[in-house]
Amino acid sequence: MAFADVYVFVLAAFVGYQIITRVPALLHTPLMAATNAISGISLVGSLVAAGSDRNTLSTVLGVIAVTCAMANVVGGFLITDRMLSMFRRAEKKQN
Amino acid sequence: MAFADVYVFVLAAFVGYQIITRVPALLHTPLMAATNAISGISLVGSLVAAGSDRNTLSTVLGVIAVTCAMANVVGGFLITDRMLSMFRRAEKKQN
Amino acid sequence: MSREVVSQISYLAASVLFIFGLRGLTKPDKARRGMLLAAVGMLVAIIGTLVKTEVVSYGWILVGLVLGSLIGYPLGMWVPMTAMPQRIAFSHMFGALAATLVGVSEYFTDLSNGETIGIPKMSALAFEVLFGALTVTGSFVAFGKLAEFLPGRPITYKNQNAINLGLAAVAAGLFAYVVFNPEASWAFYLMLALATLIGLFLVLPIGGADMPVVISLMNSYAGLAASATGFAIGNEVLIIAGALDGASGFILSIVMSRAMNRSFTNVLFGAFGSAPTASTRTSEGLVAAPISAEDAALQLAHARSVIVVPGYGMAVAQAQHQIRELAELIEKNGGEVRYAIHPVAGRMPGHMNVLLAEANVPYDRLYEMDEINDRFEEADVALVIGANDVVNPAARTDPGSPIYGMPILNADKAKRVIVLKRSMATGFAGIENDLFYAENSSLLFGDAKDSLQKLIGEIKTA
Amino acid sequence: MSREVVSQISYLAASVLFIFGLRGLTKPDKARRGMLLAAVGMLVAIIGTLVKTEVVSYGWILVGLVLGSLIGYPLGMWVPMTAMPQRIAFSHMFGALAATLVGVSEYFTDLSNGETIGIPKMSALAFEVLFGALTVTGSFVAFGKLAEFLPGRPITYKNQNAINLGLAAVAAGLFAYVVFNPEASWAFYLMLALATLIGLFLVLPIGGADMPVVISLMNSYAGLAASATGFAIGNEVLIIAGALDGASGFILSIVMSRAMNRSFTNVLFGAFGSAPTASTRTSEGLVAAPISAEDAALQLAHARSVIVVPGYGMAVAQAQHQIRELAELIEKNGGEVRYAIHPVAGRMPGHMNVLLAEANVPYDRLYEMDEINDRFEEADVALVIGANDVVNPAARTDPGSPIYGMPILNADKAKRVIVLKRSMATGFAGIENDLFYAENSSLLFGDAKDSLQKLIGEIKTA
Ligand SMILES: NC(=O)c1ccc[n+]([C@@H]2O[C@H](COP(=O)([O-])OP(=O)(O)OC[C@H]3O[C@@H](n4cnc5c(N)ncnc54)[C@H](OP(=O)(O)O)[C@@H]3O)[C@@H](O)[C@H]2O)c1
Ligand SMILES: NC(=O)c1ccc[n+]([C@@H]2O[C@H](COP(=O)([O-])OP(=O)(O)OC[C@H]3O[C@@H](n4cnc5c(N)ncnc54)[C@H](OP(=O)(O)O)[C@@H]3O)[C@@H](O)[C@H]2O)c1
Repeated sequence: MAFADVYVFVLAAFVGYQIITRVPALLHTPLMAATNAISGISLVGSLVAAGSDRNTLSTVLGVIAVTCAMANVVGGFLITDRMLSMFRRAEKKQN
Repeated sequence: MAFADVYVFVLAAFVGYQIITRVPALLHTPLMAATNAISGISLVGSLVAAGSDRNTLSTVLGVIAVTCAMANVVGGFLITDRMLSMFRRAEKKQN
Repeated sequence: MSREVVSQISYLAASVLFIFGLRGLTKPDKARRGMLLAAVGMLVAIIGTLVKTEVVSYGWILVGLVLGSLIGYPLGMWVPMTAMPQRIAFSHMFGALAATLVGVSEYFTDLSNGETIGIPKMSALAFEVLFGALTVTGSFVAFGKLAEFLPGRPITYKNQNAINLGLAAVAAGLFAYVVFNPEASWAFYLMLALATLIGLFLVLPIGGADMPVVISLMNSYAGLAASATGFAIGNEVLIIAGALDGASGFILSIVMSRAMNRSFTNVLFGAFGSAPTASTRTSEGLVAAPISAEDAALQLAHARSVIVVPGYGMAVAQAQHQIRELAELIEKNGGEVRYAIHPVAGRMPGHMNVLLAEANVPYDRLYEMDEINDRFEEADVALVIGANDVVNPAARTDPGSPIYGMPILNADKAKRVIVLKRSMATGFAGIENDLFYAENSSLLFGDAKDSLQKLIGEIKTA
Repeated sequence: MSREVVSQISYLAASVLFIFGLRGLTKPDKARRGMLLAAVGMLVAIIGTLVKTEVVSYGWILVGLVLGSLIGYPLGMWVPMTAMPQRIAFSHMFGALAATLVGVSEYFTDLSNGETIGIPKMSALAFEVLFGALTVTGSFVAFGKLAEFLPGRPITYKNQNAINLGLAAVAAGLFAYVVFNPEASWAFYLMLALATLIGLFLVLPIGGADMPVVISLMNSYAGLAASATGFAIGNEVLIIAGALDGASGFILSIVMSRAMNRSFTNVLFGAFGSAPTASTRTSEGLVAAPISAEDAALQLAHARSVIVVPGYGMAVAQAQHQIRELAELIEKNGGEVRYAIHPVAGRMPGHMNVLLAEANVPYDRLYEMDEINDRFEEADVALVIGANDVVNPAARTDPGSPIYGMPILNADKAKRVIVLKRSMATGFAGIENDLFYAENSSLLFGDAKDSLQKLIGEIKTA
């Protein structure tokens, strides 16, 4: 574990704080769905566990983890987009 | 050189961008002085160069670098504070 | 370029894309494009992982990816908007489970390879598994309460606090032990088991209505677990994504707790479980004025300026489409309709916004509390639809009220107030609402959807 | 805890303190406390370095620290506010020199120890020295022009662009060569020498008035050089501080170029040196109405609402104190005085704000362009003090003007406009200003400080 990773965490937390505090209340539900989708990034760990033929336990746990993470990725991005596509401005008279 | 340092740079640039774009025009001159002062952080390199008895050239260059960086630190923080101390609200009637 | 370099660059790209993606959410018209960027980032990261030299067999990976997509698709496309709270709780369970399993696999592999695990890595692994497992069961309970297959009421038992504290202390002890004795796998797995129990016991005593705060906290815990995974396996994109998720969950729970008038520490330490306190005032002697749909329709038809205040009842009744229809009728009559959205109206941050967006209400008609609170005075009618606590003037006037000090929508300042609800029942906070007895307000009883349909019918036939 | 761990923790703390410090600058009332945090961060980082095991002799270090403090103190306490632009250019020189020397020392030491320098480290070192050296001489020229010991006019010579491009190409070639052949010290030092020349040749052809943009760019280059140092010696606090400085310089140069109507690429590639284009319109046939101090004083004394528009001339005349005095007199007579600050009024971002703050004008009387532009119509008098380009209506009305499209202060919309300047000379952009010939405006000729003193005298004796 490199000490530089501590910096990465601290700086990422700053970036996160600054961005999230500026997300309007309007989009708080999509935000929750979006972070759900992004949490699927644990794929980078689970793919390795599932595919590196270390031992049976690792493969089994890895495949379950891949499944869970991928479900979050697919489901999360789809539902976020579905939600966001509903938000629209009143440009012209609605019908 | 750790690859994690690339992340550190990218994230720090993000943090910097987000903070600096929110500094009001009112404080742009103090901001310039402040970054001047902070640039004195090159002390962390020059102190090592000056004090680790590697070779004469390193020591000489190091001492010059320490001098320059320290001048920025002392001068920069002092002038920033001097400037900032002049900015004040109109709380009560001025005299 | 070596495979490892490709993978490293892909992770860097993914991190940047995630950040830009979330930044998109700061502007409604850039949000979709932003999430597209984030999705591309995810794809890049997946590809960057698959090319790694360690990854040697793709069969099982494919199984997992396909299975995950099959589960994810309905979770994305079929779940109705009204089921969002439970949907999100469910996903946190998945995310935390993935992080936990990766941690176990990493630990088990290192141990069976006879590697010595250093203190930093072991701390990260233990943290990951502890928070991951706790979040799995905690989110499961939250999901169950929200989906109503577990009882929503707080499930309490004797010595609850003592038991929880004891469990936490033992888990902390095991954590410390295993960090310094990584080969003690019994401690590791026992800690894991305790963490699942802690997750259960932490959330079971909390009422169903408090689940949104729980969900946000779980979001933040799941993020921290992901970051810990990143530390353990030395992967920066995991650290960054975890930190972003952690920040999001943390900030949302703060926003909610502030707007709900709960203290910050209250949220931080998960001690938000106490059942809402009973009302301080009673409605004795006060009489609420009912109104007929006909009269209400008359007032709305002639109003020049209407402010709609939606609340949890709108979600229960699924009345958002009828609201839009009614608004269009009022607009056709020359009136102006705006929507006042309280930050904690409903049961989830942004709940009302999503439902109204679903019903095609343009988001520039939705006003945040601070933007619209001064406009109620000029409004002819404030139409309160299934909202209660968020318009309770006791928050302004009654220092004895549990919600005193909570910022509320000033619906009571409007010239006339029409409230749509089914009964005189209280809202989430369980306290009486003087607004219903005010001189300028009248109640249209019934399910919000039904009442709105009646109003629409009246105005149309008028 | 080992010395290295102490040092690492101190660096982490310093990084966080720097970030919080700069965040303080987003709010005027938190700025001082923020800079205090940053200063503490610096102290922590210095101590964290001094405890490192590599640091074995403190004698020379002490010499450097004391000498630096002795130089820094007057730079901090004695330099007048009006000399800020040259003061800042001077400091960039110091900062870049420090970074460059550290790079050389590191390179020389590695080489003489017979270590092989890897490609990543060598790239960082080369980058550091290249940008550092360029910034040293570039800042020196900027300093000289601003302090007026070098001629402010653009110094041009034949084939200037070809020579610069040639130099840059050779330097780039050397860069590439030395990265792959780190032992080729001749290439390293030749590149260093060329970089100093490039710095000179880049800035000499630029007019003195354009120096602020140069300074900001140099700020950003110095930051990048510092980051490169951090990469070379594996120090994250350097990387972070460098990135923060780099972002600041970069953003300020963009802000300036936008407000000056220059293109972004123009700034990025340093090609902003061309002398201002000549005026497109002439003042032939137009007559400006002069006004006596007596009449102007009369108007000001009876004005209910005055907007002061300060410009570069205020800085030249050092008239800020007199402005405050006059404003107080007007306020005593019952009038209201506000200040309209254009983003590029003066010669440095925030120039006017600092000078007015120095004269004790409260900052909540200072309004940014967007805040006050709609208020000019209601103002009885717009008092333009040594400003020219920033109130030139041609930016709105004359598509042929070089400043067309630049956002300006709408001083011309005020009921009366009084302009204080010495002559009919043009401002920085070198173009005529129709405002001076407008019906509602009149000119009070003379040095701004003198004119203001006369106005003050008139109002006092009236
Ligand atoms: N948004 C969040 O993130 C969040 C999270 C946790 C807690 N909370 C809390 O939830 C509350 C939200 O306030 P709120 O004003 O939106 O809701 P509320 O105070 O919970 O009141 C909802 C009202 O809707 C009525 N209702 C229920 N079903 C209905 C239906 N089918 N038709 C018509 N009316 C119906 C209920 O009265 P009847 O039963 O008489 O119909 C009730 O009074 C706040 O106390 C907040 O602190 C919010
Ligand atoms: N702020 C920045 O960051 C920055 C950076 C680079 C460039 N610039 C440029 O600088 C310009 C700034 O505009 P500006 O309106 O502030 O200034 P300006 O357009 O340069 O005009 C200054 C005016 O002040 C008058 N003046 C000079 N000395 C005076 C004295 N002692 N007493 C009275 N009047 C005096 C001059 O006229 P007389 O000679 O007739 O007195 C001149 O017309 C813009 O074009 C901007 O793009 C700004």
